[in-house]
Amino acid sequence: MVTVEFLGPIGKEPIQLDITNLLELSQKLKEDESLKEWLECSAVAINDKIVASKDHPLQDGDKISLLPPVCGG
Amino acid sequence: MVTVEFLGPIGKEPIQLDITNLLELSQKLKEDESLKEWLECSAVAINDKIVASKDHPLQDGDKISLLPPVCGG
Amino acid sequence: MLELYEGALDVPEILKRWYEEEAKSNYGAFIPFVGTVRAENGIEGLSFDIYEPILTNWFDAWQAEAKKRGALLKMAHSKGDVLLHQSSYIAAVFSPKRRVALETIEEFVEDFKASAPIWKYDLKNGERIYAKERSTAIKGSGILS
Amino acid sequence: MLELYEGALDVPEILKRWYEEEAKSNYGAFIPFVGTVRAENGIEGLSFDIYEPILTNWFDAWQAEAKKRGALLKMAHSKGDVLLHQSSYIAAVFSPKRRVALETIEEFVEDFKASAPIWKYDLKNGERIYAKERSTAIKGSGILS
Repeated sequence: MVTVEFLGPIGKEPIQLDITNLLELSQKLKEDESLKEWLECSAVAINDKIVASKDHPLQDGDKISLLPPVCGG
Repeated sequence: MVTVEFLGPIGKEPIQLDITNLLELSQKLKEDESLKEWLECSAVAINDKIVASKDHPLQDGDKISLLPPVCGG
Repeated sequence: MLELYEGALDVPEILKRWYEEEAKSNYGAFIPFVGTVRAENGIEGLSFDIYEPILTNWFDAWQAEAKKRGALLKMAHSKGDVLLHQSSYIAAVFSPKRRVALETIEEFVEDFKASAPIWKYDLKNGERIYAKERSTAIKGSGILS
Repeated sequence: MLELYEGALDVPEILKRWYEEEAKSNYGAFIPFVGTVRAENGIEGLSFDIYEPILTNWFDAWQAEAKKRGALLKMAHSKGDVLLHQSSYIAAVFSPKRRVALETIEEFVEDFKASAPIWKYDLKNGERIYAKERSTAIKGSGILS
């Protein structure tokens, strides 16, 4: 099981999923129509490290975060 | 008559000269051997405006300033 | 050296403290960048969400880069609401050298705008509205789409 | 907006005052550059001569340029002796926009180093020694040679 967090303005509670890579995560999240616009513009972090590609294995207990466009300052 | 000031580290008292342009000033100041190194590296201001060329007339009462290399901050 | 505050920053206090902390560190240049909420578009203020674990990682990586340059970074940012003409952000560099300080503050502030996991909302008519059109997608965004 | 002081600057006081002076001016970015005397080459401190009429003209021309960009400049500098780890120089820009502020502080500080009529001396063994090798000839120098 992995935990998926939706940060900032996405405004969705964390979910737990039984998946083993980001490709599966992508497929799962695409089922939620309200996430469509966010998937296109959000970065993905695994255990608080941003990853650059979908070809990434997941391990039991991993925390995945979706980061929508930022504007600090 | 014009007044010539020597700023910062040149360390020379102001002088008064009866000249009508900067070419004459150059000739006069070159007579002072101690000024040689300063003439090469100093900028010239007439009435507190820096001038870019020696072809500059002078009027009675003008104040000329020699500005050696700077280092503020 | 990364300080997060609920609400607006006390800019004079922070600048004084940072300056005095490094008074004997032999840095020749100190450049803070202070960001203040402007009155525009009829907003009452701004509000910020911060994801601290990634912000800390981002800041620590920048601190390591600054150290290679002989420099030191400090940063303060607000969480929650910050009203008009209050300040929400200070980034500062200390460096022995003027050029390094000028280049580092510029790169640091620009990368902050592009990468730091902070989300900004306009406070308008009592609502908190995500400033989407002013926000920047982090490098590598969209891999799940 | 150009302040000259005998001896070292009270940096926290100046930064606080400038920040508060512009607190309601609706500038989004404030960037001060603070210059501090470093311990190096065995000096006891630095000392400065300033020719105020030309410094004022130079500053006023820069203020007019900043105004065209929607920005505002402030500057403070020491006259006379400033000891190790004391500060002698603050240049600051206020601007509605981050990019303008970053570009203006860099250009302003670099032109200051190249053009402002200020002469620096090392204080060493009780003597005041012109820092010739660290100084820059003003553009147009040498026309009398």
